[in-house]
Amino acid sequence: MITRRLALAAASFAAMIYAGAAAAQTPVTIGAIEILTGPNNKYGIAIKNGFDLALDEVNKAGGVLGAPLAIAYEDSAGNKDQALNAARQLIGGKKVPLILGPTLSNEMFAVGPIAVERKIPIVGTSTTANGITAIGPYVFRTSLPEADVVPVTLRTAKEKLGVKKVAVMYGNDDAFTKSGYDVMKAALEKLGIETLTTETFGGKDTDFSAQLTKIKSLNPDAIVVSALVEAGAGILLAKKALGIPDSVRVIGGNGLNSPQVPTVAREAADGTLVGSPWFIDKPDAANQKFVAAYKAKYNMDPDQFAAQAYDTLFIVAQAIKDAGAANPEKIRDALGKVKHNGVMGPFSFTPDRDPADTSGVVVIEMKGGKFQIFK
Amino acid sequence: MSAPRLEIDALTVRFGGLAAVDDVSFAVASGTVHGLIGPNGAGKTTMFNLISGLVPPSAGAIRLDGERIDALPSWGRARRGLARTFQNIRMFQDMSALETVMTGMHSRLDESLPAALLRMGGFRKAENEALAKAWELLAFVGLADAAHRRSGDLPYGDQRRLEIARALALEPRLLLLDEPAAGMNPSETLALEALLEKLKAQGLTILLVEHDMHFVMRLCDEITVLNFGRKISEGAPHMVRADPVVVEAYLGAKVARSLEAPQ
Amino acid sequence: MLAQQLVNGLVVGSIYALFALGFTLMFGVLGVINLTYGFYLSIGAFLALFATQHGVSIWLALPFAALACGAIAVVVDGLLLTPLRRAKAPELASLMVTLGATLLLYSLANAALSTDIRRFPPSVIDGSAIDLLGVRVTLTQCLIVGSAGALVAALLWLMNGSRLGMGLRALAERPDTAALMGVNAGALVRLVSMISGGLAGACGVLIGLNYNAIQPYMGEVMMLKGFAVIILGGLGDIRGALVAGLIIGLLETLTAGYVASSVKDAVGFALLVLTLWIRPSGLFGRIAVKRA
Amino acid sequence: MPEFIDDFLFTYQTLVYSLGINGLLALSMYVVLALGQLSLGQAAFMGMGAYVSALLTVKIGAPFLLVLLAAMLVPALAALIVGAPTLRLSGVYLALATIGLGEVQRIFFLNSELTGGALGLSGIPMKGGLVSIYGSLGLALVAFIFVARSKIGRAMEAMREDELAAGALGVDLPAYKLAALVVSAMLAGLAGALNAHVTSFISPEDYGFHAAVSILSYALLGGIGSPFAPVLGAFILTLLPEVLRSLADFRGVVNGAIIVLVVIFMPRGLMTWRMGRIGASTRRPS
Repeated sequence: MITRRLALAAASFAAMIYAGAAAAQTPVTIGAIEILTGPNNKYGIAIKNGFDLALDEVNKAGGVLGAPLAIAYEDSAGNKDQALNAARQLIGGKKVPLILGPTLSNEMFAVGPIAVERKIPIVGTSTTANGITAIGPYVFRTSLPEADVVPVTLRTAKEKLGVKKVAVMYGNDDAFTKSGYDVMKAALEKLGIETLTTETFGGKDTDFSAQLTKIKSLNPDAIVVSALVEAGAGILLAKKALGIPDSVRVIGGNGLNSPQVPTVAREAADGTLVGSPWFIDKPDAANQKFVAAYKAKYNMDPDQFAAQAYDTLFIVAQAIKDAGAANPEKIRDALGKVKHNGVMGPFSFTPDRDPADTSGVVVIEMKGGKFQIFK
Repeated sequence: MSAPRLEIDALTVRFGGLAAVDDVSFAVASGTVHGLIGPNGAGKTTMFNLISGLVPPSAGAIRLDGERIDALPSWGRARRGLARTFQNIRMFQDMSALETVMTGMHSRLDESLPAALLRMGGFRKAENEALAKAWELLAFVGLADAAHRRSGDLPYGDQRRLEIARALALEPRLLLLDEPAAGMNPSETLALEALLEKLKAQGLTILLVEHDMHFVMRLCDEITVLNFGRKISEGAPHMVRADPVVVEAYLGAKVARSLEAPQ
Repeated sequence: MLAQQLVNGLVVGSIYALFALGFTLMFGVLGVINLTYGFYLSIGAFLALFATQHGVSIWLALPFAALACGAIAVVVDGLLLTPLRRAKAPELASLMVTLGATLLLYSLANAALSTDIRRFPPSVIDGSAIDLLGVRVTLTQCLIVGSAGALVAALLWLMNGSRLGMGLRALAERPDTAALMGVNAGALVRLVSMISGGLAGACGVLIGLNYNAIQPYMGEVMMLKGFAVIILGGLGDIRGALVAGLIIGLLETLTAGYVASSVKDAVGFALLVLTLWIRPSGLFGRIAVKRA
Repeated sequence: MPEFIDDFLFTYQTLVYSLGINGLLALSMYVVLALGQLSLGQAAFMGMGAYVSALLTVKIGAPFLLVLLAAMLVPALAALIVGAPTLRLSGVYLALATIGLGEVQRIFFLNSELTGGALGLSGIPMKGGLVSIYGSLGLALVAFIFVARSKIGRAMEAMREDELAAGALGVDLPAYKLAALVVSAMLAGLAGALNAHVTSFISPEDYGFHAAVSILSYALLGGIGSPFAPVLGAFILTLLPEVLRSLADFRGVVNGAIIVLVVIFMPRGLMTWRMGRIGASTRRPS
C-alpha cells in the first residue's frame, strides 16, 4: 500500500516538473507520405532528413501551440495504391490536420483528391509537375514548379552564351522528366530559340549514342536535357565520347541539379548549366547554417529536396502557430498568408497555392565536379 | 465391299534423316481385333502416334472409314471416333475415376458455355446422362467401387483399366491400345483379356500393340509385323507365327514353337 | 553520320549478343527460361566494381567476376531448379520459380547496394575515344565487339566440336536417357550454369566499363531485350543469338538515328511478335520447336 | 452514420477496393493457369482496360456500363493477336510473347498524346465502388465455379495435367488456350477499368512487369484447386504489407520468396482443396 502511494506521489511529482515544458504534452502530429523504400527512396529519404532537421529546431524553439510538433511518416514506396492507403490512414485513422508530401507528382495526382475530399491541407515539397495545385483548394506546394525555373535558365543561356539553336533530349517514361520537357518546349518557343530535333530516351537506358550522333550532325549551339541523374550522367559521358565539343553545353532541368552527376560523369559534366531554386553554396547565413547542420547530423551534403523540405516544415509550423489550433481549415487559411524567409529565399504562396517568389532561382554551372554560380 | 475401318497407305515418317516408319501400308477391317507386333524400336508406338495425330507424317495417307484424317489434329481425330491408351499410362492424377471417365466423353457431350453458366435444363440433363454412362463404364471395367478415388492413387492394373474406360467413353469407332497388358500379373492379364473379348463381342474395332504373344495370338483376328520401321509380314495369327521372316526377326524359334503348342 | 551510327549499332548489338549467349545456352541445354540470368549481370558489374575499388586490375577483376557469377548461377540452379527437375515438375514451374527468385534477388540487392548509379574508377581503363576517319570508337567498344565474336566461336566449338559438346547435346535432346549413355547429367547441368552465369557476369563488367552506369537493376533492363534476342535467334541457338543481337542492336540504332528515338525500344518486341507469327523457330529455324 | 464508422470506411476504402480488384486480377490469372498456361501479360491487359475506360469516361463521357464493356473487349482483341501464334508452341512462348505485349503497350502509352505520356491521365471521376467491384468479383466467381463443374472444367484440368492425353480425348487445345487467354484478358481489363475509376489517376508505370509478377504471385500463393483459392491469395498478399508495415520495406523480398517457396514446396498453394468437376450428384445409382 505504501509503495503504491509512494509511486503515485513520485509520478505526480514528475508530472509537476514537466508541466509547462513542451515535451510532456501530447504532440501536434502532422502526417508525411514519402518514398522511404524502393528504387526512388533517395528522394524520400532526403526529404525526411530535411523535415527531421527542421523538426528538431522547431521543437527546440518551443514547438507549436505549446506542444511539440511531430511527424507521422508513412511509406509510399513510390506505389500509388500504397500512397492512397497511407493518406487514408493519416486522415481517417491518425486524424492529422495536415499532410506533407507525397514525393512524386504521380502520387499527388492520386492522393490529392482524397485530401481535398476530406478538406485536409496537403503540401507537396517535391511535386513540380503542371496541374498539381489545380487538383483542389487544399493542395499546396512549396517546390518551385519547373515552369518557374527552366525559363530563367534558358533566358540566361540565350543572353550570356548566344544560344540560338538547340537539340532537345528528354526521358519520356517518367512524369518528372516529361513535364520538364513540356516546360522546356514552351520556354524555347517563347524565347525564339530554334529546336533542331527532339530526341527521347528511357530513364533506365544506358546507350545514348544513336541520339547524340544524330544531334552531333545537326551542329546545335547547346543540348537541352530533361533527365534524372542516371540517364543525365550517361548522356554527358556519351556526348564527350562522341566528340561533341565542350562549347556545346548541356542545359538541364531540375533532374540534373544533383551532386551525383559529377560523381558519375566526372569531367564530362563540366559546363553543364542548370537552374535551381536552391544551391548548396549560396552564401547567406541561413543557408550556410542549414548546410552545416545537415552535414553534422547526416554526414552527407544536403540536396535541394532536403532544402525544400527543411523550409517547408518551418512554413507549416508557422501556419499551425498562426492558426492557433490544430484545425485543418484554420491551418489552410493560415498557410495562404505565411511569409517565410528560408534557405531557398523569400517565400509566400500565390492565391493558387503555388510559390509566389522566383527570386531565389539561381543558374549554376558545373566546374571541376562542383556546381558554382554561373556568371 | 465397304472401306476398311482404318486404312494405312504408304505411311512414312522421318526424324532427322532416319525413317522411323517407312512406307507401311495395312488395313484394319471393321469389327476385328488387329495386332501390331515387332521388336523394340520397330516403330509400333510411332505408328500409334501417327494414327492418333501426335506426330505428323512425312508422306502417305491415313483413312478412317474411307475419310482421310492425316491432316487433322489429335482432337479432330478423337471426334471422328478414334480413341487410344498410352504405353506409359497418362492419368489425370487429381481427378476421381468418375471424373476421368466423364472427361473421356468430352467430344460426345453437348454442353455449351452459356448452358453451363446458366445451369439450363439441357445442361443438367446432359451432365446426368453422362454421369449414368460413366457409372456403367466403370462397372464394365470393374472399377465402380473406386469411382470416387483419386485416379493417381489407384493401383497400376486399375489405372490401365480406367484408361480403357476413359477411351471407351469417347464411343470410339476404333480403339488403339498401346501395350495394355504391360506390367500386369497373369491374373490381371486374364481379366484384361476377358474385358477385350467382351468388347470384341460387341463389335468394337481394336488395333493393339502388345508384347505378350500368347495374349496377341489368342485375341487377334489379324496381325501386322513391323521391323525397323517396315512391314515384314501380315496375316492371320497362325500364318504370322509360322512366317520364317517373323520368327527370325522377332519371335525366335523357341517362342514360335511355344505358341503353336496348345495351352 | 551513317558510319558512326553503324558502329554505335554494332556495339549495342554485340552487347545484346553477349548477354543473350548464356541465356540461350541455358535454355538450349537445360530447357528452362532462367529469369535470374539478368541478375548475374548486375552482380558481375558490382563485384568487378568492388574489386577495382580495392586496387585490383580490371583484367583480374573481369575473370574474377565471371567466375563468381558462374558459381552463383550454379548455386541458384542447385537450390531452385534441381528440385523441380527431380520432381518432374511442369516446364512452366521452373519459369515461375526463377521469376520469384529474380524479384527476391533484385529486392535484396537493392536493399544492400542502393539504387544509386555508380561507375568504375576512371583509372581502370582508358575511356577516351580515338578518331578513325571521322568515326569515334573507344577501347571498351572494341573489347565488346571482339569478345562477342570470340565467345560465340568458342561456344560453337564447345557444342559442336568437342566431346563435351556431345554430352551437352545429348542432355539437351533426351534429358532422361542422357544418363544412360554415360553422361554425368548433374555435372553437365552445373557446367552449363557456370558458363552461362560467367558470360552474364562478364557482360555486366563490359557494360559497366562502356557506359559507366552500374546499378542493381541494370540486368533487368537487359533481360527484356534478351527475350527479343533469343526468340528472334531461335531459343537455344547460339549462332542465332549473335545474329539476332546484332540485328536488333543495329535496327534500334538506325531507328533512333533516322526514324524516331521514341520508338527505338519497340523494335525488339515488334521483331519478337513478328517472329512468333512468321517463324517461331527463329532466324535459322534449326531448333525443333516443341509443339504442344 | 456514426463518425467512427465513417472514418473507418474512409481509412480502409482504398484497401477494400484493392482487395476486390486484386481478387479479380487473381481470377484472371487463374483462368490461364488452370489449363497449364502462363501469361505474364495480365498487367498489360489491366492497363489496356484502365486506359480505354478512362479515356471513354473523361473524353466523351460514355455511360459506365458501356465503358466497362469496352474495357473488356479491347484487351480481348489484344489477347487474340498475341495469343494466336503461340498456341501451337510450348508454353514458354506465350509467357515471353505476353511480356513483349506489356513492353510494346508501355511504349505506346508513353508516346501517345492521347494517353498523356508518362504523366498519365488524372482527374478520372469516381464511378466504381463497392457494388461494381464486388459485384464483378462475385459474378466471376460464380461463373468460374459453374464452368469448373462442367465438361469445360474437366477439359481444363485434363489439359493442365496432361495436354497430350487431353488432346487425344478430343479437347481442342488451341481453342481452349485462346479462349482462356481472351477471358483472362477481359477480366484483367475489367479490373483495370474499375481500378481507374476508384483511384482517379493512372499512369503507364502502374502496369509494368512488377505488376504482372504480383498478379502471378496471388494465384500461386492461393492455388488453383478451386476459383476461391487465387482470390484468397490476392487477399493475403494485398493485406500483408498493410498489416505488417515493417514487411512493406521488404515487399519485393516477401513476394519473391513466396513464389519460390510455393512453387518448390507447395505447388498446390495454400488452399489445397480441389473442387469437384461434375455438375450433378455423383452418388452411385442403385
